[in-house]
Amino acid sequence: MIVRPYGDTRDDGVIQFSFTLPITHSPKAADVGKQFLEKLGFHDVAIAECTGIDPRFTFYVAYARTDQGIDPDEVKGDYLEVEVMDFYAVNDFIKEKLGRKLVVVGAAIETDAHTVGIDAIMNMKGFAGHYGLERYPQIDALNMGSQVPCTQLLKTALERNADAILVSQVVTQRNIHVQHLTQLIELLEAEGVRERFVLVVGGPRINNAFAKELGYDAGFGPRTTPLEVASFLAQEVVRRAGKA
Amino acid sequence: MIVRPYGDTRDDGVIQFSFTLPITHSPKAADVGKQFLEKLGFHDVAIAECTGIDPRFTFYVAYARTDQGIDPDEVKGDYLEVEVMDFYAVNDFIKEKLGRKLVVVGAAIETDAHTVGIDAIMNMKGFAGHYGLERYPQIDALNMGSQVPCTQLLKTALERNADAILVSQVVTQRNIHVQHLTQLIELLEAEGVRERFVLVVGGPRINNAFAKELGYDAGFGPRTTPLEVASFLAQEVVRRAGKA
Amino acid sequence: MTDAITIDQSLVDRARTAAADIADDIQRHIDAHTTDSTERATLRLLGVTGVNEIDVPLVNVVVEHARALLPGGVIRPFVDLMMQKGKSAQEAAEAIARGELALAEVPAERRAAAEARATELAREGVARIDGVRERRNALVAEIGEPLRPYVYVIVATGNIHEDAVQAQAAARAGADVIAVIRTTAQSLLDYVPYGETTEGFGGTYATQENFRLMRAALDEVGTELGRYIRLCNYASGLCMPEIAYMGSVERLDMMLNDSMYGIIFRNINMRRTFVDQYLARLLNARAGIIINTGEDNYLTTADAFEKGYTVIASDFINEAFAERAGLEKWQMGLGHAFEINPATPDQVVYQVADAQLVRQLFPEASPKYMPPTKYMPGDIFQGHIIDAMFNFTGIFTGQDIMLLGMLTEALHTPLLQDRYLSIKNAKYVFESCRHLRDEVRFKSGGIIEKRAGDLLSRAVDQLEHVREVGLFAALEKGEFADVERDPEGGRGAEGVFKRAADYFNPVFAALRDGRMSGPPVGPAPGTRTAAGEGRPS
Amino acid sequence: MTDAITIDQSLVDRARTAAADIADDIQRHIDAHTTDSTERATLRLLGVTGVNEIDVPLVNVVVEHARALLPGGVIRPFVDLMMQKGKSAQEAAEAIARGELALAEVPAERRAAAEARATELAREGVARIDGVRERRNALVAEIGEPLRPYVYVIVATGNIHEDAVQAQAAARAGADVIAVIRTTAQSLLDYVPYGETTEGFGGTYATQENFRLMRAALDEVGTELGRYIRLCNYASGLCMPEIAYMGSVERLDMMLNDSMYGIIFRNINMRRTFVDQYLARLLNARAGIIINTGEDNYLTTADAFEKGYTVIASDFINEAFAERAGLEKWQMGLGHAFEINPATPDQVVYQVADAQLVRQLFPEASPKYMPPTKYMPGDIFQGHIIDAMFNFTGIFTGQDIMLLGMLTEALHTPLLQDRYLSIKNAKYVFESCRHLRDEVRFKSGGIIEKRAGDLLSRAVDQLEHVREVGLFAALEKGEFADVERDPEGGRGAEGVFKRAADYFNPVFAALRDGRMSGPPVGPAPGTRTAAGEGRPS
Ligand code: B12
Ligand code: B12
Ligand SMILES: Cc1ncc(COP(=O)(O)O)c(C=O)c1O
Ligand SMILES: Cc1ncc(COP(=O)(O)O)c(C=O)c1O
Repeated sequence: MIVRPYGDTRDDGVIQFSFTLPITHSPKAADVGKQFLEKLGFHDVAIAECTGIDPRFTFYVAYARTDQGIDPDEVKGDYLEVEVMDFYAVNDFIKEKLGRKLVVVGAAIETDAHTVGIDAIMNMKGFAGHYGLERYPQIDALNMGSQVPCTQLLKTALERNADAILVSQVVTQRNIHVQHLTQLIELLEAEGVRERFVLVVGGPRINNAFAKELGYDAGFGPRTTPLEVASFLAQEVVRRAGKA
Repeated sequence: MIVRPYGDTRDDGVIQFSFTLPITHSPKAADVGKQFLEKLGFHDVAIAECTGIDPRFTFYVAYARTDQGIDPDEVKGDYLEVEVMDFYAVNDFIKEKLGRKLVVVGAAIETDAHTVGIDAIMNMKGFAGHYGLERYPQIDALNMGSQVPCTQLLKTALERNADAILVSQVVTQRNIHVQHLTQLIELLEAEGVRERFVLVVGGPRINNAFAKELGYDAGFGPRTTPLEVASFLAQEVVRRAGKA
Repeated sequence: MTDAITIDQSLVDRARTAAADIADDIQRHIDAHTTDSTERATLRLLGVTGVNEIDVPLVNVVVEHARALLPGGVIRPFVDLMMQKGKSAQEAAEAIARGELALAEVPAERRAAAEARATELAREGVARIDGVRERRNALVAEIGEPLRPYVYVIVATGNIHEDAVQAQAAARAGADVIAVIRTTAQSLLDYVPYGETTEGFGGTYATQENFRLMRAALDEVGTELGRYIRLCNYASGLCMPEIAYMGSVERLDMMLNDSMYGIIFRNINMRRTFVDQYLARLLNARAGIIINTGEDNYLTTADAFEKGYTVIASDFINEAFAERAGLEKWQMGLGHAFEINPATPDQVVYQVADAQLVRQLFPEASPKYMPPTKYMPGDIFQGHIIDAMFNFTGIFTGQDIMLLGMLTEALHTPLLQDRYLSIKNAKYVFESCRHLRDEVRFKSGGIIEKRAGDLLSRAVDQLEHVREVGLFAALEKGEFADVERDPEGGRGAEGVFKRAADYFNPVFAALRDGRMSGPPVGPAPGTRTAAGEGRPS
Repeated sequence: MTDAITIDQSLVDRARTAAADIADDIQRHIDAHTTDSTERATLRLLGVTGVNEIDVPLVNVVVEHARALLPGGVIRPFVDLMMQKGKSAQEAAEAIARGELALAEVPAERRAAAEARATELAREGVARIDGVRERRNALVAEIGEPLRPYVYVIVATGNIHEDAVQAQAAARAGADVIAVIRTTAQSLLDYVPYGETTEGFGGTYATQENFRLMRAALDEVGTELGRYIRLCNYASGLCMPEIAYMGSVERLDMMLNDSMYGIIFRNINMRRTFVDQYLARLLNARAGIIINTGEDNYLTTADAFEKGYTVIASDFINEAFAERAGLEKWQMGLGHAFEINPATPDQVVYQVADAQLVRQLFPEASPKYMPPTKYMPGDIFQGHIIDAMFNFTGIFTGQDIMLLGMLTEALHTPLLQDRYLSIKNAKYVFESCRHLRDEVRFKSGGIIEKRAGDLLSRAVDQLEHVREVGLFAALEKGEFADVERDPEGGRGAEGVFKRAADYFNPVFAALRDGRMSGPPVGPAPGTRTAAGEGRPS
């Protein structure tokens, strides 16, 4: 079924906008904003605010309506469905099914110095009340920290015979994260070791579909908990080991 | 010259959106929002927030880019250009050119009970540091208050032999203001007295172009000062009297 | 606040004395008059409901029909007719509407019987109200009581079913009170529309059926949330007591109900309004409803900085009227507002002074603090910030009921998402600043204490002046809200009658006798939602 | 606040004593070492600038070339060469870069002359800095000085020309300080890029030409507005003293300059950083630049509620280092931040405690208060509210420099309109709450006083512990920001040298001798913008 934005009543199509046009404010500035939104296909445009915030710029807040809708059923995507287990269940599952510790190596790669996200997933203290991977008796987790070059990450993963590699990418300006993430995939493929690892990426602008597109096995976005990651890793590594 | 929204650099076309879709939040809700904005013609959609605010509704905040632009020079409209005089100049002008007091009647018409706007223009104390029309020695101003039926307003205007009628319309839901304003015009025309008055409307959702469309002589929007109105009335009444 | 601002108690005493005298003076007028709506409300209490074939409520038909009898009160002839014809109140009213029966003066010999029966019926009507109040008490005890301040938001779609959807969403976002805004100008209708409605205009018709539908929606969501969700509407305008009655049986929890709002803002005749508000308040008092007074409105027409004292004066007057109708302190949602121009230097400091003064003058009342409206900008982002400072002022001065501001106040009645954002704003500010007021004491002789002292002494001056000239004359001179009203003018004047010597209406006494007391009590949402949740461990 | 929270003065004394001991210990290390960047900065002060054909700065080329001589200091051989060849510093450097000249140990007989000339040149270099400082004083006196707190915002387009456009717009909206964010990882570059740049990444390269361009843009808009607009950049990373030098001659007014940030957040070798920061601070001190320390960053990796005390401890350490470099109190923009999780009950109450403590511990300093970043939500409306409470806390506790939060913090570097909205938010909150702090006193024994006392006593414990183990060991154990660093590891270790017995560098003394003092003073924007404007008349 097609849905439209709901402002005050079903299907009224109301959307709120704000934007800045590089024009000097004048009596007609409001109409420039209005007609601009009309050109974009909206109607019933109400310019709530139109102020010159500088001799060169005019700022707008507006509401307008659209007749466009979208059918949510037609939106298809690769949504990660992890069966989240609890801390003890994850450990028992690894012990029982894998029969050894699961080895994980993680890092914020290349120029990215943001470690809070990967720390939240890997470090003892964890995130939002959930322990990090280091705390799991059945997981052997190494967090390599920030600005780790891909080559160094791979070297360590091979040395430790890791089951999984976790990378974090937070800075996304000019799509720098795409560049870094692709670099890692290419390196793994060049070395012929792509298939040896469950490859996971996370960050505030990451989602599973995007991660899959880039060639990763899974992607985790904002508010991920270590438990989700641990559950996924346990199940995926066991599955690959053919022991599930 | 075509201009586009300026987010961080010229022509990046960035716009901020917020809206609510009547769908249950789910892992794919963010993509529904994203694809919806793409359907509307935007690209580089970043869904900043996507939260279920109720089992039936999902709220979005997003940023996206458009390639559309607008040429401000092509936006034409009826912008009121009032030569704003000062308090003394207005009075002198009326005295000199008209040779008698300018008579004004005003009201918030029909179901509209909002009088603060018309009071700001007409009452002694005025608005934003400018005296209201009642304070002008050369203006004979009567503010009839709120919820004044059109018929009563007209009756009073005829009785007082008014030069100008000022009406205020604040409530605009379901375009009730259009209905009321049209009603007044039709009444004046039916009585054959439309041409006797300078007919002015004001309110937070009024502008000159809109007022002209409806058949008014001028429209005043938010933050109008009494001085602007007084200047306009003085000049327009004098012009009509052929004395300018 | 343990250490509040120092207030001159002698001024407070003078204010209360003057307000009492003002109200007593008006009470003499009230006790000597009845109105169309008073009589209609009386019939409703007997059980008369419904409309005729042209949608005129039966109570209007009956009262219209009985116009000549009104000075004596409609209930005696009406009950007499019921008794004579062996009909229920509803059957009698229907028959009158069809023109089959007519009301007439009750012959002396049947008076005592009719009056006795009327008294019985009035008591039965009041017992129904009591039943509803008991039900509220039971539900609150069972479902749970929100923390103070109550988060109060409006819905205003015009369609009661959409309203219900939005009200539930608001409750889930954290609202404790839902007010259904009325359609524009319902105040001026001299009847209460009937049945479920879906076509309001800037609000939804207040009808008994709409009350019922919304009540059910809120009970449902309140149970889900473990927090009793209160419902509010408007016992205001030309049908004040009738709507109060409907609220009392449909379990509304709050009612906008001001002794002077209709006069000032709706140009309703003042002789009419004062009489109407009295019965409305008796009903609210009985039903355990919290009234909200409308002083905030003054500051939309008068300047909040200069005329802040009129709010204080009016709060004392509303308190005095409320006491006379038997409302308990906790039922007094005295109004005040955050309306000083945000461009004023130290605006928040002044607002804290004003709000703190109200809090201290009416310590046991449930002040209702109204958000910024007049100076809300089209820039919704900035509006949201001004609302945050309102929320801050509310929690910092310990207000009980916070009507939340909306970032789109200058534009439209709230969208679903506006309400969500506004509740989130308030919840954050309340929880993050909850105990700040316990942490500080106000400096004596500072801006705050001076401003508060100034407001109070001006309010006393005004009250003493109003006592001298009389409230009618004061309203005539525009001493509240800068709006002037003619005591003989305004709408509904034709519906006021001097009571005859034998005026009879047992409803007033029935409403006073054996009234329950105290607010409903229930478990706090407590540890589960308020404490600990976000604290990093 | 006239009546502040009660603080145990003996704890404050213990903190200062411990911090002094910690700094003295490190100062011994500093005095015994030099670094690549110290030597490069020395050359810059002599006037060496520009890059070679592959864009390597000449100062890097010379220092690289002189590596073997560095323990004795580059200036003696360099000036000797200048004297021998009759060249200016720039000419000498160019010749070295072209391989035409070479540096060598100065023979004993030429030492005295070379040293005398070097001392003269150092004094001339310092005189240029003084000239710039005088120019600032004159401009502020002429153009005008903003009210406190300074409104500080960042620009970060990557293109210095767009930065200038946005900086001017920000100033017009009310910003007092513009910080140009550096391109990602410039900290880790062991050279300073040269010339005007238009292609940064999440920020704009810090180059001397970019400084100049931005300075001109801000002087222009400051004159227009009647408010001197301050410029800020980062004397941080591997080129700390060089950038400090550039700032000192291009009239930057503030510099991010922390004694430990590079170690903790950029994994720069600690033995290197401590030496570098010293010369950087001597330069900042001379130039009348306010430094901003980076304690806020700790709270992005460590928890702000639990580890709040580390900020206090670090502020004492930064203060001690600053004193050793001759920075006056007003030049110490000690860092702290509003980073407690907004879901924490009474978050703002705790933030008030933390901020008030900093204010009271460093009453003559210019604390720089950093906004919420870590917990900023994707919901920009809510983020805007959290920023408002940050603004509130800042004005309520009397901070001097407010780095404004952006509603889009969780998303992207600020858009033009984000900055505008954020400034509007802050200006409203500051003006509407300006005197609230004068109106209240904190209750003794309340949450605020307890929290502040707790932070202080833990900070003292930490400082005394650090004194015991030494700062290197403490950093090794992750005692700040929960980040552990190896004293021998990290970048730039190879650029640290033990000074030889005959190490010579007259710049240090020249920077200390005859220093001006006091902040620039100018007319307040005063009545024209601050007071009266919005007050209804
Ligand atoms: C803290 C912080 C810093 C700290 C970093 C300290 C550290 N050691 O991490 C410091 C101050 C050093 C810093 C510096 C910079 N920062 Co920064 N920083 C932030 C900030 C405030 C918070 C990030 C954070 O810690 N979030 C909390 C964590 C828990 O959330 P998270 O990262 O999303 O992680 C969760 C999920 O995404 C997921 N996840 C993340 N990684 C992974 C990995 C795996 C495997 C899995 C499974 C899951 C997972 O799980 C986590 C828990 O749920 C953000 C703004 C914000 N509020 O987001 C800006 C921000 C990220 N920074 C930004 C920038 C630009 C910078 C700089 C480049 C600025 C500059 N020019 O100097 C520098 C340089 C850094 C660099 N080279 O990378 C921008 C990025 C803009 C963009 N979209 O590209 C932001 C958005 C701020 C802004 N609005 O400008 N920053
Ligand atoms: C004050 C107020 C009231 C007061 C009115 C008191 C009074 N006597 O005026 C009270 C409380 C009674 C009230 C009631 C209602 N209100 Co009301 N009210 C407002 C409020 C808060 C401020 C309006 C105001 O006074 N602005 C200040 C003046 C100075 O500005 P202004 O009107 O724009 O006037 C300026 C210009 O427009 C111009 N101008 C205006 N008129 C004229 C005329 C001429 C001739 C000229 C030249 C210029 C001119 O000059 C003025 C000075 O610059 C607005 C919200 C807001 N912040 O705007 C809601 C608002 C207007 N109300 C609203 C509503 C829905 C109602 C009700 C219908 C609610 C209800 N269902 O009960 C009722 C019914 C009123 C009715 N029947 O009309 C909505 C309207 C939505 C819409 N766009 O349709 C608003 C926007 C609030 C909201 N967000 O829901 N309201
Ligand atoms: C006391 C009171 N009654 C009623 C109303 C509602 O207005 P009306 O029903 O007159 O449209 C208000 C609105 O603010 C009010 O404050
Ligand atoms: C003291 C200090 N220096 C420098 C920076 C800038 O970071 P970068 O290392 O990218 O230059 C910061 C950022 O917050 C800081 O606080």
